[in-house]
Amino acid sequence: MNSATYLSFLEIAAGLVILCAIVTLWRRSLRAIVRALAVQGMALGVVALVLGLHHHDDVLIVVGCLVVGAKGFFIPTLVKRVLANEPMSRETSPLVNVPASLVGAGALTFLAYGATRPVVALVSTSAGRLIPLGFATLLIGFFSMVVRRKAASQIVGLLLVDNGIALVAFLATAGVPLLVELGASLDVLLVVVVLRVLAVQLWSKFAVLDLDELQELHD
Amino acid sequence: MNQFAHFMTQVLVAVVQVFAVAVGGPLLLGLMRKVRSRLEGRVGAPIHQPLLDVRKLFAKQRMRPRESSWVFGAAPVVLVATVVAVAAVSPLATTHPPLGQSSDFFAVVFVLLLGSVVLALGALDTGTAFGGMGSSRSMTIGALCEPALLVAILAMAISARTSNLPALVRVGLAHPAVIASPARILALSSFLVVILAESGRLPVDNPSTHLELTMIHEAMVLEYSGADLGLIIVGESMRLVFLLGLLVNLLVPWGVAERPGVLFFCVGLFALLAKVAVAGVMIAIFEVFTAKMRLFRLPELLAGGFVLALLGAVTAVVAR
Amino acid sequence: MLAFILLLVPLVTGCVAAAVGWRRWVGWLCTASLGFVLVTGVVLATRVVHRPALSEFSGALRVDALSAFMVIVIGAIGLLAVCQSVRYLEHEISSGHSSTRRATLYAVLVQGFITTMLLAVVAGNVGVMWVAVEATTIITTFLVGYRRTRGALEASWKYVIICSVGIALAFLGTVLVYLAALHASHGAHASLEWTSLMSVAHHLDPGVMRLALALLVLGYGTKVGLAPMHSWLPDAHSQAPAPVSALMSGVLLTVAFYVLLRFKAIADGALGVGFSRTLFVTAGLLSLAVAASLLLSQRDYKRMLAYHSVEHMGLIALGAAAGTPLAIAAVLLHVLGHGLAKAVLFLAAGEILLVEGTTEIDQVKALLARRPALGGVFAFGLVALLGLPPFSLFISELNMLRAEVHVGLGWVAAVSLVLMAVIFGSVMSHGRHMLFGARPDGEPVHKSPSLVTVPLIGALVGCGAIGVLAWPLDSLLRAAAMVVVK
Amino acid sequence: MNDVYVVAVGLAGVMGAILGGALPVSSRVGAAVALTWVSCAAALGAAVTVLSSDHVITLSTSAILPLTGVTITLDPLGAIFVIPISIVAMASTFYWLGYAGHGLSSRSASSAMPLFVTSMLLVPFAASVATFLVLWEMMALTSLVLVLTDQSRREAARSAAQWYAVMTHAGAAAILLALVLLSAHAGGQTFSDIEAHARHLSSAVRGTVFVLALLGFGSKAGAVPLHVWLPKAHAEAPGPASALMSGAMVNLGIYGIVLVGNRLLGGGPVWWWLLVSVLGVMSALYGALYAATSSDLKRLLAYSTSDNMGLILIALGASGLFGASGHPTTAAIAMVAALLLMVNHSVFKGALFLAAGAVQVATGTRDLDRLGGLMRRMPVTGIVFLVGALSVAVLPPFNGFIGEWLLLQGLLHGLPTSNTWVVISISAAVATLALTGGLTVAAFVKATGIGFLGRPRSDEATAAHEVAITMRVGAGALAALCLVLGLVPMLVLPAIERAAASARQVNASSVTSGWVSLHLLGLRGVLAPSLLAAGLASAALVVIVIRRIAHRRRNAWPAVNPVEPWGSGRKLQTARMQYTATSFGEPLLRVFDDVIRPSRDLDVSHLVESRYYIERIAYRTSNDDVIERHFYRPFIAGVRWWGQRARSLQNGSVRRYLAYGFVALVIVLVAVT
Repeated sequence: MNSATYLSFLEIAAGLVILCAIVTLWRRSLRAIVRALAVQGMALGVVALVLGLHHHDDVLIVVGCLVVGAKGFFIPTLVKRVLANEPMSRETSPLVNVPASLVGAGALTFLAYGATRPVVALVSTSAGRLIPLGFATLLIGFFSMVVRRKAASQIVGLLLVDNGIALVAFLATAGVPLLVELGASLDVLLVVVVLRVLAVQLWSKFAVLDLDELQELHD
Repeated sequence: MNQFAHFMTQVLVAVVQVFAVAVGGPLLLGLMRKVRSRLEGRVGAPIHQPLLDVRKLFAKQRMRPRESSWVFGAAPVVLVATVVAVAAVSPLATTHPPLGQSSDFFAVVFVLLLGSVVLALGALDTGTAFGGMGSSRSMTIGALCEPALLVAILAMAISARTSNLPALVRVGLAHPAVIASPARILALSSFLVVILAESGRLPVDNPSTHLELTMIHEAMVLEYSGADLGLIIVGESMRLVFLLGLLVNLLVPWGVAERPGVLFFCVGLFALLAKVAVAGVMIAIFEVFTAKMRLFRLPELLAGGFVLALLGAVTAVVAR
Repeated sequence: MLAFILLLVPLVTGCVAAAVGWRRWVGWLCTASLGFVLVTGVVLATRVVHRPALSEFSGALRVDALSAFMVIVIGAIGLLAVCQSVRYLEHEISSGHSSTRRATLYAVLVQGFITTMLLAVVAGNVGVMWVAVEATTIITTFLVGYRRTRGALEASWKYVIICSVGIALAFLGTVLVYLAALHASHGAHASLEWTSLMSVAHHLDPGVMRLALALLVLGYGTKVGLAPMHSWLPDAHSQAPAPVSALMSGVLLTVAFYVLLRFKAIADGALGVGFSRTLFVTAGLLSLAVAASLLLSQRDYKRMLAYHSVEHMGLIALGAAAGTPLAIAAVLLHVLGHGLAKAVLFLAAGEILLVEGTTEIDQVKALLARRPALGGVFAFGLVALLGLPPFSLFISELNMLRAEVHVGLGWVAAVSLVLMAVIFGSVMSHGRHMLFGARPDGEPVHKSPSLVTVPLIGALVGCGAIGVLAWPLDSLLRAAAMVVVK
Repeated sequence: MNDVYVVAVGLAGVMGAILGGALPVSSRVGAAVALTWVSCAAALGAAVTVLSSDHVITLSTSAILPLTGVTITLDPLGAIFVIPISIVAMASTFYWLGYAGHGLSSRSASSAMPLFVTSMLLVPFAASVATFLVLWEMMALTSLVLVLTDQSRREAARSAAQWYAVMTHAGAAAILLALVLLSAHAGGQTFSDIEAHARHLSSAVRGTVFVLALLGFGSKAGAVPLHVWLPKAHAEAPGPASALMSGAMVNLGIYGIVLVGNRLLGGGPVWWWLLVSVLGVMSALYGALYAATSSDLKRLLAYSTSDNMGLILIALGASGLFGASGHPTTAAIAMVAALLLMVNHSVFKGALFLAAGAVQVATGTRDLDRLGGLMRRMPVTGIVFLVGALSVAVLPPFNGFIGEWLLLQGLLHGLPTSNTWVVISISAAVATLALTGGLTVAAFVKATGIGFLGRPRSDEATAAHEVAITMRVGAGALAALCLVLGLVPMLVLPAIERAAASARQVNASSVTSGWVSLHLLGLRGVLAPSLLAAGLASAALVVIVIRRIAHRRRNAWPAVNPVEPWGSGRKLQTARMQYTATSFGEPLLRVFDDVIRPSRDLDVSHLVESRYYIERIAYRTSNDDVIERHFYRPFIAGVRWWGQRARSLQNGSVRRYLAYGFVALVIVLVAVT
């Protein structure tokens, strides 16, 4: 793979990651959001694969395949199960409306570029220039957790945060040591499982879907 | 032997001073009443009438309220004892009284205060409304007098650099300018106000009233009878004479015995009695033309006394 | 092998519990496993206090004085909490709130919880520390939601969502540290071993390290309970079973703080102390202010204790901001003292909830008159927590403040003292409502089971003893402080 | 050998606490008292050793208190504070033997009392920041436990305890900050390190430290406006505890000011001491005013404590002012006066509080309006109270007078030699001194006269009996000491002079001499307290003899005849017709209306038939603390308001919680770039 194709593949995949993040803010249908998440997971896997192929790093190729499998298929399926409970699977009234959220996403992207200057300067490879996209994905994910009301939206938001971090990790360091990477992925997986269990219990026992109903514990 | 003689002389001086004050007190009361009567166009009782009254009272039965304690009986004794104790050691007839070195103005004032406090306690011990009323009012007045008194003493003491009483008198003799100094004038006027208030004279209290609601001092001693009442009359009048004696010796010290010797002492004694008598007459004349103030306007008078004293103290410091 | 065995024992105990199911003796076995942890901690401490760190599995597990101290903290407070779990579970089962199956789950999870915390403190690799801390989140989520009431589920949802976000940020910070280390060592043998990071600390890129440390403080700060990411804490601590609250508040928070201390040492090497000091002072003061504000009209005594944890974590952060050896030694003493006192209070609060049936401050009255032993324990626990001698929190707070003033943070010390006085006032007023007053006519004096009171009194005595006696902790504290202060 | 004293003080206290908490009710108080006595005796031994020789006891160990260690030093300044504490403690704990049966024999009280005494005794021994603060907080904590003795029965006790705890804690925080600032800037936490370096600190740091210390220690001493806890806590604490708090603990506030201001910082500029004087003037006036108008016996005594502490502060301030303007002699006299006032106050206030405790035991009330006639029913307690009252009213021949006289002499001789600011402030101080003197006299005539004389105003007072012998002995010992110190001040003056010299860090030189008459060396001032007393006694004897002779000569009446008193012709006099404490204080309340602003409430209900006939008149006045009402209450309300507002921070919404984190993240990212 020559460096030009490598870079354009990398740019497309990383661009897809942030695009999917923005799509989750844009769309109201929860199913569409989960689909975007799946695409994002696959794009992330592709980033790892491309990096692995370019650097001839077998471990990274394996990780890339795992990421495609886990983040592209398995986790979205888990999240979809949460949606199965919900008759009205739409984010009806987010705290901030869609146009404003999109503007916010733009601003966050700017912030990401600003904040990551030292990192980009340090990495100084062509892949490193894409790091701000990871940060932007993280911030958008965090933002959507703040403005969205549904349990599923929050899980998706958390996963966006996680994907953003993974993107940064791949681009900046070509992956942290394998043991840590595996542990981290396993932890994320488990968190999603835990969240799913909790969401199902909240729905089945107390019919709670909207997170704003979760305000019993307060001062 | 010489020391013994000295000691005996001192005792004698003390006894004479005390005796003079003790006899002079009731006599001064009689004198003031006489002056007053004359000015009001009456003949009035003889000057020695209070002495006769006291003699009569000593012959009468002592009674005490049913629920009172030993404090009631102790009060007149302590009252008289305090005046006796300070009269013995103060520079009344001579500037070298017994224990004159330790005859401190503050100590004298606090000893006299002990007498008033015990009398107020005795009044409360009667368990009547009048006792409490008199005690409360006299303590209020006392509380407001004390600042004026202490600051007045301080004003005089600052310029003399001591609060020793004989020394204060001697300073006046040695440097007459000190007497005319604004500090001492202001302080002594404040002292006068305090004397009038403390000894229950007009305009603070009417000594001849028998209307219960306006009484202050008389309300306190309402339950006393016999020898106790006699002691109180003597004690109160002794206190008046003593305080006036101090006042005149600080104001016009001339005549007081500066040196040891019987003659000097006799002159001093005579001068003292004459000066006190003049002061008494002046107070009596003043009282004829004065009405009693309302109780709750008294703070104004005493605050005035306090301010005078404070000004005195400040001028004393400034003029150092 | 000692560190490995240390991890293995609670793990095996958990497996045994899973295999045989809940029995009373299983409860005591679990307690014994914590006793083993405590003893091992002491043994490790004696080994490393004056000697270099123990290293096992080529540095995967590494025990220095700081780790050993944390093992002791985990062991001591874990012992207390696990032995109280026996009574808690038996009561839950007998009152029908819980089944044997769920009790088994509880026992297994608690052992797993202990194991992951131990892993976090003996791991030599900061990545493994991260994995361990994240694992504690997952395990405790189930423990927080153990009672499966609506409130418990709500608390676990908030707990897991907020902590996951926080810990994700911490992961990003770790990645950035790794990145900086890669570049500092020019690609050769870059690893996330703490010792190797420390050895290159001076060459780490300052720009990246600033970003990394900020993310780490925010991320691990979530688990520590530092404002503004503290908000899961009152909910989780008030809903969890009392022994779990004790463990979380007494140990879990400080285990996360331990990791933060390790990172702070690296960042200080790269950046100097100024930057980390700004971050820690901000977080600490913010935590104190939040705790002070929310304690004022607090109505729930378990939440009151939770906010108290926020306060103490803020104090610890301020102490760490000072960063002198004395300050860090005081911070560590505070960690132990706070852990003991807070565990005692949460366990006592659990007992109060058990017998009074409410967590509202207004509903609990005259404890000292009605339940002298329990009320006394609660009262002394509050005294300890408010930082009065003879309890160790006083001496540790004093030394933290000394260190703060010494490094020129006098205004921070002053502000924190003011906020602590406000907290003192409000806790005093809540305590007054709960503890004082007359026993209603006809109500007998209740006795509390000695199974509850004796261990709690023992812990309070321990908290007092470490506050009065310098031996044997003094040298360990100083050695531990020197690990992270250069 | 001397180390043994220190160890014995501490060990006996801890043993006493343990035994007091562990033994059964029959023996715990006895054991606690015995060990407290051991502790006191050891402390007394140490203090006397230090004061009688130039030897300073020092001891330090790093085995106690982690990270800091303990440093102990007893110098003459500390020793002079140890002595009154141990004396009051011995009397109070002996008194406690009899008081224990009246609700002071619980485990907590029996355990707290020895520890309280020991920590008070050890505070002057402390010679490092950590040691001092630990002992200081132990003292606060144990006294808090004692204030809480009656908590299950009295809401007032709970409220008092809360005020006390919070104010003390705030004060301790100020002290802590002051000492920590000093230690951080001086580079060591022992007092000797600080002393060595403190002179070279910047004046801003020194000033901050002094102000903080003044606030913290002033609050412990009950200085107005930091006094609000004092009338509550001292009034609610049970008898022996309140005597210890008012007679011993407040002294340590003074000790702290001297320690920081004079010893550690080595004196300071004029404004420091002006501040001290202003605090003193405010405390003295305010305390005296409220004492004069209060009708709760122990509250009155507590306000009087504020008053007396104010006098001591005035003396300290004067000493500092004279010292700062270069007049060592008057500065020395003022310092000696301050310490003498402190010693005297301990003795007479201890006696007064013990007597008040006895009254409370005998009648169950502290309300003066429900007392009366106790002098006949409780003669020993009555005399103790009377002696204490005369002492506090600075009347000869009791000890209060000597201190006041010395202070007046100091001011008198210091005034003419000072600059304008000093003159103005000292003049104000003198005026205050004079006014408070008068008000105090009124207050204590009221307390004694209404409380002990006249007729009983309630059934409880009618049924009162004298208290247990141990209580009488404990209180009586202090009263006797009032007289002894009033007659022979030389018993303590040499020691006080040594302490004053140590406080001012100059070589010890006498400022007074003479056993019979007290001479001020270098100045013209002499007082002969014992001769004065002898004169009074002999004069009284003569008067009594004369009165008796007059009687005997004339007739044979029975000595004194008890009769019904005069009631304006009304035959039956009831106890309700007497003046009460409220009515006694009414004229003064009226005079100081503008300061105290009492709330008066006149409620007249007329008959339905005619407005000219009155069915009932209810008249209420309350003179609750005006500073508390106008400064503390609004502050508390403000804090509460904030507490209510802040609850919305944590409103339960997980999205809001996440928003906190998000905003923090954004801020951090912006800040880092």
